[in-house]
Amino acid sequence: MNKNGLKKIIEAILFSADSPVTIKEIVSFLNVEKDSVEQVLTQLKEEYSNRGVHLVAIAGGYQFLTSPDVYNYVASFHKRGTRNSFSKAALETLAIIAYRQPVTAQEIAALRGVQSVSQILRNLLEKNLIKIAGRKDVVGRPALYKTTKTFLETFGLNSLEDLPSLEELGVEE
Amino acid sequence: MNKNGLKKIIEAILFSADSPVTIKEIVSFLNVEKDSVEQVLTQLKEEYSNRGVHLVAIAGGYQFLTSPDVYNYVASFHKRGTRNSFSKAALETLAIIAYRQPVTAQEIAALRGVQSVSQILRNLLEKNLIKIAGRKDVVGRPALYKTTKTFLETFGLNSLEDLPSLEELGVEE
Amino acid sequence: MDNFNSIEIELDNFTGPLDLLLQLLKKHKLEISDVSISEITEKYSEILKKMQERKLEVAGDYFVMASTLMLMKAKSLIPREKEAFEEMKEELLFKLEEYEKITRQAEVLSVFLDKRNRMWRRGFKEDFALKDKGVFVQENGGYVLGNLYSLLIKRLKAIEPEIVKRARYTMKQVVSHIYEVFKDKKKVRFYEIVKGRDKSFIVFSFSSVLELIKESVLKGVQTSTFSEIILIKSRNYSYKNRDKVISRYE
Repeated sequence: MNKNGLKKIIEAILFSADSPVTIKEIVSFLNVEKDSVEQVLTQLKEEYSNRGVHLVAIAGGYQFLTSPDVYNYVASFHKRGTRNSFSKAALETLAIIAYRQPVTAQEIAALRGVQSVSQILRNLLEKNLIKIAGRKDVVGRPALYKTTKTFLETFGLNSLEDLPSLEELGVEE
Repeated sequence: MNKNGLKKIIEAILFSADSPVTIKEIVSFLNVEKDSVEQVLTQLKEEYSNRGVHLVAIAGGYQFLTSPDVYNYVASFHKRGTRNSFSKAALETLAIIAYRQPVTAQEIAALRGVQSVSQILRNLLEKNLIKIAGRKDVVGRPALYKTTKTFLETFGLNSLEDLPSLEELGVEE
Repeated sequence: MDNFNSIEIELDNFTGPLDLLLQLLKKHKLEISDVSISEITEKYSEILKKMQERKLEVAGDYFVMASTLMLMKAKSLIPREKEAFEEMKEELLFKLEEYEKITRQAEVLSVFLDKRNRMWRRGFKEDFALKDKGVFVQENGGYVLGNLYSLLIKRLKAIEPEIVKRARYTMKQVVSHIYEVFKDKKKVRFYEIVKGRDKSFIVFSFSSVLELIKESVLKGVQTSTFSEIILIKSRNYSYKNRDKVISRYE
């Protein structure tokens, strides 16, 4: 397979997928060198950088997404207004899980100064934004919560490392 | 709006639409000359002509589609995903087996409120997601079903203990 | 006392008592100290009152905080409780600081979300895979299953609590009932066996009948696929020997 052929295939795969595709998936599917896949991706990213559609690194993979600068037009063309939105309480809960994972429901409730967060957790679980990842080895073996890949996708993060630290936010730890 | 801006918008609209978009729709939405929309479409068609994705005139409109020469790759790439895709009936059946194992086909059918689950069970056995683990000591000695290691892997579970309890799910036992 | 109408604090927009307290402190540029604790307590309670007047559902959490503040206020007035007051203050400050960090982190998420929400993924997907679109199991497979299971249980509980718990009937009871029905009859409609019974009884009867047919105790006749099942005594039916058959059921 020549370089241009590879590029076409990868472009078409990424284009037709409805969620991010990882380098690993492409490598194992096409049985090619990781290097050449990475090169193609870099090239594609570059080629699309000034178009209405961008190639974005997200949730550990790559995905074509419309460029943010034409957002208003696209949104009003499709007559789709509000997208994913969260209550402040849900965002706080997600922030706690994202920054401190794995955490228990009790820890989240204590940090937020409320008695119970079970309703919010159920909601986030339903949306596949968080998952139960094991149990804490204490009495009652409470569930430990972590964020999911869907969380990364929803918030446009490539990995949890994209989240700025408190220090970067100008807050003393 | 300059030409490049217009091109970006049209490109993003076509990309994000789930069906072909007509020139008329674009013209009336953006309130621009038909000529300039046609020019942009011709240009986009040209720019994508040698890519993995083509701009195709279809059903009276325009739509981005993967290029026919990479179709086979794209199709087989996406077919891999179906391995982890289940019908709701299959998922319900798996849920019952996971939570109540070992269970008989009859018990599963009773819980699901259906007459028979044998077709689904055969399917799940084939996929190695469940196994027969002994027989119940009653008349007819019906098979007892349990989940397998493949089941745990497929559902991203470390052990059966990772399944959320009914309490966590907000149901009283 | 402040005129509450002028407060831009949204009464129904707190995520919890810490949020309310933090907004209050910021709004009035107050710090938690023995001098200001009385004022803080007053303002906090006043907002709670307003919330109740507006018939907003005020969770118990808010009252726990109110009583904490009142206790601190009381301690601040008694010289020998000074140390206890300081301890409580430290604890509350720590909680507030931690909470403030979380609000900053939540803001970060909100910024990321905003940017992501400005991008659209492709809406159209050529159907390369199955026609019948299945549920795709992602990382949350366990939860997907758990959720389905809990829905099943809820659904069943609504119509038939017994199946969920331990069934009210045993196969033995049901089979024995079937023997009784056939005692003086040769032919019985399935409906007669389950007449006036609940769903779990029907389920058990149906499977018992299938077993009995297999054992040639009964014969089943159906004129068409969904028509009524007519049951006829078969060669192995013997009312006298019924206990032997029944005992084989659980």
